[in-house]
Parts: sequence; C-alpha cells; structure tokens
Amino acid sequence: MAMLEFDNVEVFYGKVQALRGLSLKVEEGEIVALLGNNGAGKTTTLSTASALMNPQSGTVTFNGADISKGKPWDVVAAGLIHVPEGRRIFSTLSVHENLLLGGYLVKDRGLIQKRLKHVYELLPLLDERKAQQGGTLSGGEQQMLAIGRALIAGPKMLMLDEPSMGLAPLIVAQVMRVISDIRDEGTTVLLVEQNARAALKVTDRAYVIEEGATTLEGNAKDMIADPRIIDAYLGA
Amino acid sequence: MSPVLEVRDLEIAFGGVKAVDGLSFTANAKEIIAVIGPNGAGKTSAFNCITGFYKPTGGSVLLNGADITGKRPADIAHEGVSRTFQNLRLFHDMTVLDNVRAGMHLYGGQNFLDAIFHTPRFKRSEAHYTEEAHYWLDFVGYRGRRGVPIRNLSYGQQKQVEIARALARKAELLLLDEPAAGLNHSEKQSLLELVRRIRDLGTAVVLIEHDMGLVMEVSERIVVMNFGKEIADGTPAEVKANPAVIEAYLGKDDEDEEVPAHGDA
Amino acid sequence: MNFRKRTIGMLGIATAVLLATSACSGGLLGGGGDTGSDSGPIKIGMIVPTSGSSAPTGASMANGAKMAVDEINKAGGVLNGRMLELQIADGACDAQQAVASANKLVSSGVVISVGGYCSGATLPTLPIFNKAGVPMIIPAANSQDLVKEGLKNVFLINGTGLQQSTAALTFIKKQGYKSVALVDDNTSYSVDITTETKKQIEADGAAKVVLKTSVNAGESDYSSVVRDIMGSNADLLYWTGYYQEGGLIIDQLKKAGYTGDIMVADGSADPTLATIAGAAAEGVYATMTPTPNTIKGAEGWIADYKKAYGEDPKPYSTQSYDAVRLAAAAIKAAGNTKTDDVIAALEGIKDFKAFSGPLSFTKEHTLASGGFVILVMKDGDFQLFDDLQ
Amino acid sequence: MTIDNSTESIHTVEAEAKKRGFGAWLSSIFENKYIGLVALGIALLMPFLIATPYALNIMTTAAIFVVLAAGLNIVVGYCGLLDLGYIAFLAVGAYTAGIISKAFQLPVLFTLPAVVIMCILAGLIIGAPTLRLRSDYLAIVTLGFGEITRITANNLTITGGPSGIFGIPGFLVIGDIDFQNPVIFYYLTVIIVAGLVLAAARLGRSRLGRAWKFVKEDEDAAEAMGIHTYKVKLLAYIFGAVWGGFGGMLFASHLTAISPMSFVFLQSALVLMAVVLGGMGNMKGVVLGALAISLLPEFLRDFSSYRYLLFGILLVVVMVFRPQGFWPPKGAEAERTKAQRELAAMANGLKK
Amino acid sequence: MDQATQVIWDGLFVGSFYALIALGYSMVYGIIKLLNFAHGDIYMVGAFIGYAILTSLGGSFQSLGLFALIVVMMVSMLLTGTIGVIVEKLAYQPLRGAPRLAVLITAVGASFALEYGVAAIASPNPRGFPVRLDGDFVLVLGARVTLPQIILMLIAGVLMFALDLYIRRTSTGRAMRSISLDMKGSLLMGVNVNKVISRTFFIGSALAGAAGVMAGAYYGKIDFLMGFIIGLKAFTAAVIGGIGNIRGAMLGGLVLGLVESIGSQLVGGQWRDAFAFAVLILFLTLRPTGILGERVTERV
Repeated sequence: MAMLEFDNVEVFYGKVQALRGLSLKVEEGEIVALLGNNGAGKTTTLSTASALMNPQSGTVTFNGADISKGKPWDVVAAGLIHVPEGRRIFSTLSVHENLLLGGYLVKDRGLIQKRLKHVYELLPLLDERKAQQGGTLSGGEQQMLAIGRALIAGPKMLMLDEPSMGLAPLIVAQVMRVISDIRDEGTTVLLVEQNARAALKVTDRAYVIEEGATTLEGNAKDMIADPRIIDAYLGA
Repeated sequence: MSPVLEVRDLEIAFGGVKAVDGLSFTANAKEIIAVIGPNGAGKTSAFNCITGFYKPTGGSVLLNGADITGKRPADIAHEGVSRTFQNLRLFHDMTVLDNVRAGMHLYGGQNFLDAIFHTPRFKRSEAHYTEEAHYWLDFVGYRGRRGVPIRNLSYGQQKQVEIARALARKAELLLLDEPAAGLNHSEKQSLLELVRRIRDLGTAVVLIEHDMGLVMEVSERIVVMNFGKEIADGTPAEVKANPAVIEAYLGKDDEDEEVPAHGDA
Repeated sequence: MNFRKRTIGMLGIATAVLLATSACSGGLLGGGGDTGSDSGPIKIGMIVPTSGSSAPTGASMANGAKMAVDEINKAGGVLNGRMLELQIADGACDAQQAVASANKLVSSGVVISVGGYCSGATLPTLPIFNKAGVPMIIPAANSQDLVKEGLKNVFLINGTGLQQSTAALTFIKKQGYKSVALVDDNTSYSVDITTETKKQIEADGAAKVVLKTSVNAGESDYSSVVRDIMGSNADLLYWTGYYQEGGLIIDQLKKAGYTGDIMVADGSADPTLATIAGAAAEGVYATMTPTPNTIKGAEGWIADYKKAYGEDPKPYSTQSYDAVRLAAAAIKAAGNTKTDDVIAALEGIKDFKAFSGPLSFTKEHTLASGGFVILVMKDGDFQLFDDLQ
Repeated sequence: MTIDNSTESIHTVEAEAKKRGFGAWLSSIFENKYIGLVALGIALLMPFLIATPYALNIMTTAAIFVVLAAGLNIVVGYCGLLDLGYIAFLAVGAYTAGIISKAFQLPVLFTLPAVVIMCILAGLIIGAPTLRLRSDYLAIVTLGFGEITRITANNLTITGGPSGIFGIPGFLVIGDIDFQNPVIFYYLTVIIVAGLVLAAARLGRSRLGRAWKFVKEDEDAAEAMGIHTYKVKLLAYIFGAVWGGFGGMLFASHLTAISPMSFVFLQSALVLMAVVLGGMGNMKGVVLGALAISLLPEFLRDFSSYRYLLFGILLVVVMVFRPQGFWPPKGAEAERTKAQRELAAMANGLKK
Repeated sequence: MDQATQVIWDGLFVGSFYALIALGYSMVYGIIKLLNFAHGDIYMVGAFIGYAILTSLGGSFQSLGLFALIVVMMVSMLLTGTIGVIVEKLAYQPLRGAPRLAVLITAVGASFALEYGVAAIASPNPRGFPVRLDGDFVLVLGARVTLPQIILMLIAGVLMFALDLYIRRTSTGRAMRSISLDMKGSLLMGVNVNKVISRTFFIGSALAGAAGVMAGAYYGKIDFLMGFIIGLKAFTAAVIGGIGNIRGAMLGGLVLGLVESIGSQLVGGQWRDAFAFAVLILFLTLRPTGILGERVTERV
C-alpha cells in the first residue's frame, strides 16, 4: 500500500480547474519529485494533500485513510507535514517559538524537547538564532527553519514546496543535503521543484505535472536523460 | 538623441541590505533589453525603482533625458512608462475589457459631467475606449471571452490581458516582469513573437525573464545581476561567454545544471 | 436568463413592499386624516419613546395615559358615549422616528395628541400635527423652543424651562446658596434649563454661577465633571439632565467627598435616581411639579396604578394621565372634535384639576402657574420639601 | 479625421446590429434600463395606492435614505474606502440648508449651491489628511470625524445647540404650488433621488468610476496605469459628500427641524448596512438595500420593543445566507460579436 | 498641581476599563480582522449576568463583599465567554471568507440582538447593582484615590497580566499569534483554527464580562445600552494602541482615558469627545499604525 495516493483527483479554484484527474503514488521510504511549470498544479497537489483544499472528485489517501474531506489539522496529526512555498515563517515570532509551533499537536513535552534538541543538532544555525525574530533571518535560514519546524511535528512524510526558490546555489545545495539526511532517517519525502535537475539528483522517482495532471512518471536517473522531460518541462 | 530609458548607478536598500547596488543600463526605442539573474538578485526591486514603487536610495532614472527618479508611480506612468507585474496584478472582479481600459486612463476624453449626462463626448470616448480595448486584446492574440471577469480566465489568458493592459497605455517604455513564467511551450513561442511586435511599434521593451531560451532569442542586449550588483551587460553571445556570468549565475563546479542554459541561442 | 429571473424577483419584492405598505396604512387613494368624523371611537395619539435609552419613561407615560382612558371609558366615554381609543407610537427620542410616528398617528385619524417627552424629538412633530389640525397637549417635554413658533395647536402642561428656572432661583435665594454649579447633559431640554437658570441667577445677583458645563449621556464614568464641580467649590449643584446619568454623577460626587447640596430638575426627579445613586441620593432636592407621592389623598390613585401595571407610577405617569383627562375635558367642552373648537376649549380651560394643581393656560399656551415645588429625597423616594408659596 | 470617420462607421454597424436586437449585449442593456424604470414607475405610482401622510412620510424618508446609500456606495462600494462617519455629510448638508434658508427666509432649494460647496469642503477636510491611512484606521478616523461633526453641531450657537434648527422654510413655492405638500414633496424627492441614483450609477460606468474600482481592487496596479490613487480617492469622497449634502437638504426640508440627535453614529452604521446588504458597488442592489433598511423597522413597528431584536436577527440571518448582499455587481459586461470585433480591429488598423 | 494628579488618576482609572474591553476588540481583530461591534454589548451582558446572579442569591451574598464579587465575576466571565463563542459560531463563522464588510454587518446585527434581547428579558429599566464597592478616599499626591478603585485596577491588571502571559507562553497563545500573522501557515502547523478563534472569542468576551461586573459594582447602575458608548471608546483605544496588538490595546486604553480626562480639563466637558477624536485623528495621521502597531512596508 502506498503511503500517499492520489486517485483521479479534480480540484477547482472557483471556476478554474487546477487539477484534472491527477493520480500519483508515494511509497513509504521513498523520495519523490514533482516537477512542472509555474501554474501546472504542483502547489495545488500539495495543498490538496494537506487538506487546505478539498477535491471536487477523486480520493486522496494517506496510510490507507481517506483524507480528501479531512481538515488540515487531522492531516498534520496523521503525520503528513507540508513545508509550504515561500516558507511562511511567522515573522514576529522567535525562531524558538516557530519551532514550538511545529509541535503544536504534540502533547508530550518530553518528546518536543527531544525533537528540539535533534533539530538544533541537525541545523546548528537555528540554535544560534533561537531568540531572533523569524522575519529577520535570511532566505536560506528561513528555509532551514521551515524544515526544522516540520521535523518537530514528527513527520511520517514530508512535503516540500520549492525549497530552493530564491536561494543562492550554495544554499540550495545545503538544503538538498538536509533533505537527503531527513530521508536517510526514514522519513518519506515528496519534493516539488521547478529546478528539475537539482531535484532529480536527490530523488528516487519523479512525476511531471502538466495542466493539472501527471504526464510522465519514472525513475529519477532515467528521467534526467529523457528528452521528453526537456520537451514537456523545460520547453526547449 | 538620448535613450528612452537610462538607469545610472541605481541603488536601493532595505534595512541596510542593498537589494540593488549600482545598476546602470540604457534602453532605446525599438530595442529589447533583458535583465536576468538568479532569484533574489534584485531585478524586481530595480523595476520597482524605475516605476516609482520604491524610492531609490541612490542613483537616478532618466526617461528621454528627463530625471524621473523618486516620482510617484502614477506620475511616472504619465511620463510614458508602462509595466506588468511578476505575479499578475489584474483587477480580478472586473471584466477583461475593463482591465484593458485601465491602461487607457490617461486618454481622458471625458469628465464627470459628461458621464452623468451621457453627452455625445462621453459616448464617443467610451466607444473609443472599447475599440482600443478590443484592438489591444486582438494585438496580444487573446481569443477568450471579453465580457467576463478576470477570475474566470486561465493563467495564460490572464497573462495576455495584463500585457494588453500595459500596451493600451501606449507607453514609450514597457517593462515586463517575467512574462513567460507559467506559460507552456507554444504560449512562449507566441510571447516571443508578441514581444517582437511590441518592439516594432517603436517601444523600448525591458524584460525580466528566467527562461534563458526565450531571453537569448528575443533580446538585443542582456543585463545580468547578482546579489544586487550588475555583473555583465552585452549581447546574448557576449553574456553567454562571460565567465563571471557563468560562475555567479549558474553556480560553481557541478552546479552548472542549476538553471537550464539550454537552447540554441 | 439569469437577468430575467432577477427582474421577476425584483418585481416580486416591489409588489411585496407595495402590499405590505398598503396593508399597513389600510387605505387606497387619498385616505388622509379624517379629523372631523363624529361617530365611532375618538382616537387619541401619543408619541413617547418605547425604544432607546428613554424607553422606561415612555412605558410609564403610556401606562398613565392608558389608565385615564380606561377610567373615562368606564364612566361612559365622552360626547354621548363615544369611547376613547389610545394609539401609542414610538418616538425613540429621535427626530426622524418621531416624525414618522406623528405621520402615522395623523394617518390613522387621531383628533388630539397627548404625547411628547424629549423636546428634541417633539419639535419636528409640531408642524405635522399643526398642518393636520391636531391639537397637542404635551405632557412632559418643556423646552421653551416648543412654544417659540407660537403654533396655535400646541399646549404645554409641564412647566417650561423658564418656570422651572424661576423655581430654582427662588429656592436658591431662600436657602442662601452663594455659588452654584450648573450641569446639563447637552440635550435640548437640559441645556434649556441651565441656560435659563444661569441668566436668571446672573440677573438677580444673589448667587454666583461658578460652573456651567455639560456631560455626555450614556457613559458610566463622570469623574471629569466631578473634578470640575469639586474644583469650583460650589455649595449647590443643579443637575438638569435625566436620572440615569444624574444618579451616577451624584454617587461619584459624594464618593469624592463633595459636601455641598445637590438639586436636580424634573428629568431626574424619579425614584430610580435613588436606585442608581444609593445612599448618596439622600437629601437631594428636586424642582418638580407635584406628583401623587407629594399630594395628599393620591394614595388611592397610586394603589390603582400599581394594581394595573405592577409597578410604582413614575413622575410623568401623572402628567400623561392628566393630559388624557384634559383632552377629554376639552372635547367635552367643545362638543365635537373639530380642531378649532377643541383649541378654543383648551384656551378656555380654567382651573382644571390636575395633579400639579389648578391648571389654566397663558396666551403662549404654557401653564399659567408653573406649579413647581421643591422635593427632597428621603428613604429612597421624593417627598415634598417646599411648595415655594 | 480618419479616426472620427472610422468610429462613426462602427456606430452605424452597431446601430444595424441593434435592429437585429437578439444579441446578449443589446438585450441586457435594454433590461438594465427597464429595471430602473420599473422601480421608478412603482415609486411614482405609490401615492395613487396609498396617500396617507404616514405612508408618504416613510416613503419620502426611504427615498432620502436611498440617496445616502447611493452616495456612500460611491465611497465604499466603488472605491472601497470604509467610512463609518458618513452621516457627517448629511449633517453638513442639512445644517447648511437649514441655517441659510432660515436666516434669509429662502426656499430651501436656493441653498443648493451653498450646500454643494460646504459638502465639497467637508469632503476635502475629512478626506485630505486621512485617505492615506489603511482601511481600518480610515474607519475609525471617519467615525471620529462623524462624532466631531455632531458634537460641534450640538455646541455651536449658529447650529442651534442641542435643539437644533426648527421652522425651516419650505422647499419651494411657485405660485400656487407649495412643494411642501407631502405628495408634491414626495414626487420631488423621488425625482431628485432618481436623478442622483442614475448619476451615481453612470459615474460608476465612466472612466472615473472605473478608476475607483481599480483603486479598490489593487492600488499599486492602478498607480502603474497612471491613476493618481490619492486624487481619485479624494474625488470619491467629495462625490460621496455631495450626495450626502443633497440628502441633507431634502432631510432638512422634509423634517423642517433638524437636531444633532439625527446624526449619531448609529445612522452611519445604518447607511453602511444598506450598502452592504444591497450589494456593494451595484447601484441597483444598494437602492434595494436602502429600501430594506429604512422600511423594515417601519414594518416591524407592530412588534414595538422587539423590533430591534428582530431587526438584528434578520440582519445576521440575511448576511449568513447571502454574504455578498442581495444583488452584488454582476461583473459581466456586454460582448460584441466577432464580426464587430473584426471591424473594430480594422478601424484601429487604419488608425495606426 | 493637585488638579493635575487628579486628572491623571481619573484618566488612568477609566482607561483601565477601556483597556479591558479594548483587549477583546484587539484580539478578535488580530485574528480574523473583524471589528466586532457586538463586543461592547458583551460587557453589558456581563453586567446583567452579575446582576442576575447576585439578586437571585438574595441578600446573603452581599455581606460577603469583595470575595463574593470576585466569585460572581468569574461565573459571569464563564458565561459571557460562552455567549461570545456562541455569537461567533452563529454570526461570524458562517461568514469566514466572505467580504469583510459583510461580517461587519452581522456584528452590528448581533449588537442589536444582544441589546434588545436583554431589554426584552430584563426590561429596559436601569437597575441598581446589588453589591456596591464603597470606600472612603485618601489623598495620594493630591488625587482622591479610593480602595475600590485600587482593587478594580488591580483586578484589571491581574487579568491583563494573565492574558499577556497566556498569549506569550502557552501553545494556544502562540497559535493565536501565528494565526494573526498567517492563517494558512498556521493550518499547516496543525492548528485547529476554528478552535483557536473560539477560544479567542471566549477570552475576549470573558474579559469584557469581567469589566461589566466591575463597572456594575463600582458605578452601581446597569442598563441595556451601557455597552454602546464604551464599546466605541474601547474600539478607539484598540486602534490608538495599534489594533491587533495585545499590549497596544492596554496602552491604548490608558492613553484614551488620559486624553479624555485632560481634554475635559482643557476644553470643557461638552467638547471632550471631540477633543479625544481630534487627538486620535492627528495621532493616526502622524503614526498610522498606532502606538505599538507594526509598520507595514509597502510591497509590490
């Protein structure tokens, strides 16, 4: 059984259809990339998975449970954590408070402390800036904070939306390294990227979305070489 | 004859961080200039300085030789500058035609008394607005419905409407902020052709764009920015060959695949 | 198509409005006031506030009027057994509402009006009743402005601000107060009294006005005015607003250690003043027309009132009671309900037995004798202190 | 020259298209006008059905309320500026009309120029320093101005203090026709109101009206199109003020007495409610909203002390089921046939 | 000099009431950007609930004085809090995502319903509050200060301090702040936004209810329209402080109290409110975000 599964999902923004019968699967332990152009439906896919939007038709299941009519907090409680596009750091809250919010649904204080310690080890720069307001961090630091915040929630699966956006190449590389580390610790990852090559380097499998539906699916290594990718996605 | 747009040592800082730090370039009539650079390089900030949304902290912007630095956006629009926005800034509850009519605000041709009494002058000017709106929608190749609110349109159509609105201003200088973002391959091709037709109207076009293929193909000159600084300015061929550009823009060592610098340009 | 539906909807709404309005007024084409009819019940109109902050007073006035109507009807009505019919309309102490109500009463064919509490809301109703030929006996509102226009149909049965000020001055001189603070609530009625009192005190010269200021109604904290009064070292405060704020000011003033005396005008001469101010209200004087509590032999009346409405009568219950009785008397005297005859009858009234004493009108249609007396608060209720005779 | 010729030729084509008359565009325009006329017709017929002073009074009051709602709709509905002190303009208009007409014993109509000037001034005074504020702050500042206006009226001698001004002369007398007669005054009010509503609706469909809507939707984008957002907002304020002033003039004339009690915050809230309830930005909806808000409490009069309770509950219920108001702006515009578009394109081609 | 300290003390005292009510305005605004016009009426309802409890208990409670009052205040807080939540559920929640002005109308509607609902149940007559806090004053630096005043200000201070701690230290408090910054972001943290909004209404309404009971006990009079003007004042105070900002609301309340007090001294009672609003307008034109409000940088 796939961990996250979309089956023929249709989503509308008002009258505009964003997803047109999208289907995909992410197996436990995998790291999967979701590629596509601006406006192709990548972010909508993640928003649907995290129940920010509910589909008109089709089903979304996470660990076998139907979440297509669920609420965002139920999805978070189930362990599916979404790191949104643009990071959405709470700007006037401190770094520490941002992290604590990640553990909003975790009732066990000891567990939160343990995870905090782990995140501060994994991302030491956050430890240094603990008391600083989130809004004062640089773009890369904010991205790390967003990922750290998601880890406090204890994700079974992490969905990252364009983590490399607006970051200098060196920082992008760092972020990608952190993502690999997270996967190595056993967390399933769904990665949305516009930057196809960077994404394909760290992922196992990939889907290409065009106009609200998946048009290509395959092994990351094959896809790098697939000319159709260039065609469909890079628009040669 | 002075260039349509001349940017000299432009600078803008936000809380000590210089988003644009010494940008200089010119754009002439019937010329297409591209401003490129990685995300966060300061391109949009530069656009906002030129169009008056930000007050530059240094340097100057000249339009046809006249200093327009630090004027209000509306005044700069009056001077003859038109623009589009990075994330579509259309009037969503209004119709396609009304959105294009926004670009014609400066045409005038009627006052409030005309409007209240529906004078012939008013009717003439409204008819004129409508003709123009249809004309520019046709010009950008918009084929959708025109009496419906913007929110019913697809992304590509909205992009077209935004360009039509900017064109309706009949400005001497047109700034396009990422016009190709979100477009599919064929839409990009028509955009390319559209930008050329706009240039042929006699307009100076400056565009920010990520799609290298399009940039290399359409632009006469390219200005490259990184971390607020201008690192190169030249023809597409010159820029492509510039090692500083390759290093800063595409990343060091094996990060060169970061941004697809493909294409045949 | 959508548009069609809307059109139909719109027409539907319009029709509904139409039907509802015509149902309300009950008349097609020119169903104007029919003041002159000489059979069926005699309609008496009364505008009092039944919503807004003065609603309690409005209710007590309505009760007083109802009581009089019941009594008269029980005794066989007037003009050969025609019954009185009381129509009460909300004035909300708001000009616009009062005008709407006045028109409503005129439309329903009232022949005489016995309402009017807030002067500000009563003023704009004058021309409406005037034009419709409806005589007005105004029981409570007493601003000078009401009679300034010299309208023939307007009669005040409450002492005017001027008369009340005269009473206040008499009392001030009698008690020997030297410095007086005047505080109003910035409404027309209240400012009328402070302005007149100030004029009279200054003309007389026996005392000095050390403070004249206003407060805003509807608040709880009046520490600012308390400070002003304390600072003015007045030995008498004369409050001319209503009891709601009056009670608060008196309480707060006493808490701040004020040792001077306090007097209130008729708008505050209500036992509720003591409910609000508590012990602080003890010993507060009031300029007021006589009320059942202060009149010997009115105990029976009070008992009847209590029995009928389950509460004590308020000051203006009697005024409205008298207004209805006066109206009936005038109609009886006129022999019909024609405007001019009723007005003439009212002008001819001599020593009508009202609670406030024998009642007759001056040329200006105000009370010939204001009949103001001084009450004092004792054990939570006002009692007669000085009849100023 | 070519330009004129070409547009003219298009007009002839349009005229021909009109004769065929089944296009969505033409029919919708036709129905648009139709609906306004139906409403006006009903308003004009009402006195033939019910001519009691009470009915005439509440209908006149409702009509005056419609003008206020139309004026506020310019400010809130078109331009998106939240104004919680709109009643101040009614006060300025009413007091100007009342003071001048009483002092010089002039018919109220003759105070019109003064009313308009005073309202423009009031609009400038209130608008100029505050229009740069964000909407919520603008709301409280306008509320403050509304209260200041009322308090000032309450404390000045010229405005008659708390008693206000009474005995205001009639609206106009020509020979034997006294416009103060309730029926005549009702007709006069309806005609003036209809004119003002039409004018406001037409403004909304003009260049200025579009500019207001652009500013409401996206100030930055509007600026980029060369629209001076500040000037345009100030204009919305001034137009709103003038409409309020007309309302005030009718109000003073109708009641013949005005006092500060009529200009409390609650009144501002009621006008705003009419606009939102009807459908912000759509003049027809706003008229409907104004009628509902001004007539509903009258219909609820029989519930006496419960009427505001019912009124409150009704407001909540209506908004819960129809948050965009009864009749929001439609958003769609007439489109032309392809043939017309091609012709237009040709005409433009000629011009280039 | 004496007069001056008196002016300041009076201003601060009434300001602490404004502050307590302004908090509810500010919290609700911060989270759902709603000007909750019914908030002042919750204060009124609080006073009436206190009244109802005290009168139904008869005379026995009154001798207990302050302690009894605090217990009654807590019960009233619980009930007004619940009423606040119910109002939110019925009148505001169905309109989430609707145009902001639509919600404003339901707020006015709810305000009418509360006012006239109470008038219908309890009659429109003003009531004398059964328990009164009386006490002689002492002169402190020339200002008359009474024990009840100090007690009430202490209670207000404790409530505000507790709220400040709650907002700053607890996870719900953090969630409230995060929602006011970014609703969508908060959803992704697993914050049940509906629950947190309910809780915000509960706390804001409870504080207003507490203020209502306190006002009843101190001023001695309650009536069904008592919430209207103080509601407007509290709204003004919240804006002065920087709407959406908790500490700003407290500060704004005190500042408004002072401005009014000073204004009445300078320009006379009849002009006091005009003065207060003029100061407000001047202040907002100079500093559009209020005392503690965040500066909003213009973005394109």
